[in-house]
Amino acid sequence: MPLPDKTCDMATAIARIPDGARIMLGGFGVPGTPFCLIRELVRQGQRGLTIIKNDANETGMGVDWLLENGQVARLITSHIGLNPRAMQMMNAGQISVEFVPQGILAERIRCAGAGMMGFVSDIGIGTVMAEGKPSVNVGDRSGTLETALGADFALVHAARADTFGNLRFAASARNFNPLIAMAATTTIAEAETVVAPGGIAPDDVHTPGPFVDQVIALPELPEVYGVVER
Amino acid sequence: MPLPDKTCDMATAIARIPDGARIMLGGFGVPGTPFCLIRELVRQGQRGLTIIKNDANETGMGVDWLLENGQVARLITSHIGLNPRAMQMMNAGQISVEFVPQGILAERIRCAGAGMMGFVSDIGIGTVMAEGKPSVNVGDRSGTLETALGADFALVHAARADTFGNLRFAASARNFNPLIAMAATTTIAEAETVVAPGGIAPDDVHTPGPFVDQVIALPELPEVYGVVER
Amino acid sequence: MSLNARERMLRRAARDISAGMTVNLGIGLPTQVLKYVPADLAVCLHSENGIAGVGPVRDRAHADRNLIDAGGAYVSPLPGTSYFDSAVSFAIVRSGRLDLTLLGAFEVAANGDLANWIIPGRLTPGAGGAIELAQKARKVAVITTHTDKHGCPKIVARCSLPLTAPGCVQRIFTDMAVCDVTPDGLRLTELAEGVTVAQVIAATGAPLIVPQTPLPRF
Amino acid sequence: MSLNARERMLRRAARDISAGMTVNLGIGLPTQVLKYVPADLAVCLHSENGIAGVGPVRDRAHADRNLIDAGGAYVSPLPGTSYFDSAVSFAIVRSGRLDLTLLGAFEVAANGDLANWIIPGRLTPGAGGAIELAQKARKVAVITTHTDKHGCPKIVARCSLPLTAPGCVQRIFTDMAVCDVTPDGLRLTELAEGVTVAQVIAATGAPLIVPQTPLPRF
Repeated sequence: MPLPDKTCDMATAIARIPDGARIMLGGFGVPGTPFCLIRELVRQGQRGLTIIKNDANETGMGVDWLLENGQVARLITSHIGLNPRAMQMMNAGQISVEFVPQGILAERIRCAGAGMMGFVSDIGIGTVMAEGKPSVNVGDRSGTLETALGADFALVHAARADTFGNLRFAASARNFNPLIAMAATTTIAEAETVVAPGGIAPDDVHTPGPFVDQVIALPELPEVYGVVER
Repeated sequence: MPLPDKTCDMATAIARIPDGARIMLGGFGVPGTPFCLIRELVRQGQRGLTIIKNDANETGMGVDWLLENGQVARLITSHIGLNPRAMQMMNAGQISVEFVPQGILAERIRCAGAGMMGFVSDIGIGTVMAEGKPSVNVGDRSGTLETALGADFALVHAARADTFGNLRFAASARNFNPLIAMAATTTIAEAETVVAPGGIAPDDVHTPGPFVDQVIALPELPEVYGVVER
Repeated sequence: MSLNARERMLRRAARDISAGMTVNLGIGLPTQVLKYVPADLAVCLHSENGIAGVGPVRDRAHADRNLIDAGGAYVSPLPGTSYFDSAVSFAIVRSGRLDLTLLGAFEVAANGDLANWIIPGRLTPGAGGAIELAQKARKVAVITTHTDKHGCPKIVARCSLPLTAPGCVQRIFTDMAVCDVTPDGLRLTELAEGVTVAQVIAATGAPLIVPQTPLPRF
Repeated sequence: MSLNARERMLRRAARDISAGMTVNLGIGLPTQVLKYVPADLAVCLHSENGIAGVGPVRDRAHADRNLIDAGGAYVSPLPGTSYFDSAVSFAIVRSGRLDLTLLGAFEVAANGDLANWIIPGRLTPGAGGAIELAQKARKVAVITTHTDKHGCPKIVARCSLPLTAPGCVQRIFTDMAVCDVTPDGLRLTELAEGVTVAQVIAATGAPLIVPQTPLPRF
């Protein structure tokens, strides 16, 4: 029994994204950011997007391309401090930004990916981060309700994929990628290397194939994936 | 900067467990069950234990040894159908049993391991499984509150460990092991092979060392770890 | 149930497994369906103990002691198989990544209610993963003999046993018929060779909607 | 702050890192503490983007493009390093597996309140992982200059900025002193070489409990 082949070309996969879509992007800084998929999204020009990503990258990279091109309506993120354009657009009211503590962002995404509705935590109690969130009693303790955060599409960057969609990530490029792969209706993975099934040993898979819908083999990596010269 | 060495002998590690402890055990059927650690727990004879495990193993194996020896007060599990003694002791009131749907058991354990208080899901609504659980509204939907399930000790079976406590599991022996490793105050891992740090590549670690407190190298594996002849 | 009727039921159920699906097969009859799935069909079998891409069952002599499916059978990997922990495994189920689950039943009701995990006072083994499979697979089908060994209907108007999940079943495969749960009630959709509509009605414990047009045979 | 005072502060903070710990060091001064941790001390450095066992920083020429710490520095693996996703990374933090975090501060209050992530109207970058580190590490220590560049105290009676976490800080290392948050208030515990108690009191924006016994010097 062969496993399904999910390889796809990039333009076709990204063309399924409509205006107004909620899109999750992998990456913490440069590592793990799906720059090629983002570049294709810029080329196609879908607008009014909600972008869910740990950070807003830096000037001239990834999320910044989408911001510059006016495609982003809303950003759900933990930190935008390295992207002056994101800070300016937020302050000017050109995009709305929802800040979520990093680990809570990760869990809210995973929560959707695990098919749950929300979770209760004590993170942020006594700070502005918990303001306005419903309170839930668990035993004799009180926590705040954090809601599951899903998306229409997840754009993932993998070091290695097989054609069924099993993924491996490299070093700190793993970050949010396995979580967003679980949490979207459609998960599109770009991979530096795509191998036949069997090319990743069963114990070595980071993201199992059932979570992945399309697999796209990257040609030679553009420079933006390289070491940042600051 | 070397990483801490957590190797320990089995008797010392298990001797830290007091009467009345809450203990999580890895394993789904035979694969991943820490039989040697359980056997040492039987030898030392701690009593009044709460055991949290996917299943109750079969006659003459693992949890059954603890039941036979009268060490178990309470069992939190998803299925005990292959252990007649567990069913008898439950029906005779000799142990109390809390049944939890398998995936909810996994998530309640992970929830504790992730330092959260509980989560909201719709699993079991309209069945006896949801009876008595508090209801929580998330947006315009209503779910049931599932509470985090932690433990004092987790006994884990790994295929391979390094001395810092990084763990690898083999095939379907992974099951609950990575989850319970996160969820206990003290995590004790038995491993078929223990290697020096560096013996497991950083991308290949299933359970990161910070979750593991003691690492115990197993001598030759007893027959109970083998293929079951039914 | 003749061997022939059983085989036809299994073969019919197998036809609902199509290319690209991720599928979970319950213990017993559901697993038997595999024999009738074409060997070249691209399908991913999920096992709730943490496998995607479950391969053929192995005999004891060739078994890997670390590789069982959720029913305890020693299975094998395929090219592309992956292993994962139990939380990830049920994340696949609950997040809707399971296209189909085929389950056994003690009772299945005309409204799609399923009871397949507990017979109070007689069998209380715990639900394992049944509740989440039944509630969260995109499509839930039951495969069962039409009546139990005493000849009593397994398809009923209302379940008398505690439910696994309410209203979850969309299709029922039996040795006599295929029935679909619809908003209007249980509809007889296909008939096994040599079985009459009257026989199905007599063996069913719930009202059946019977189309006026000739029914396909399997 | 003289280079000498800065070095003594860093060296003193390093002494609170002991064998067997899992530690997270914030960006800036906290990371500098590493230079003063003995090379043979068995410690696991955690980085919230998904690393346990962070190794030395690499220059650009030898950097691995896929391996940065949470501050964006190119780092290296050690024997025993592991990589994991962001949910696992914060599970380590929230479940109490982090023995110590050393953080920077805009303001730290006598009751342990910490403000280090937002200056409304001026700096609103988002909190990143700061809130969970501050709230959930078993021990939270701040390392900061005793006063800001304008000479104003960074240790205050009450924080004026939005909090990162209330009551989280247990110890404060500065170029002038070590102070501990106690149920009775902020206690002066150690003095830097050449600094007087009166100077510390003058540079501190909150009441200090000063023991009658001679204070250790660092």
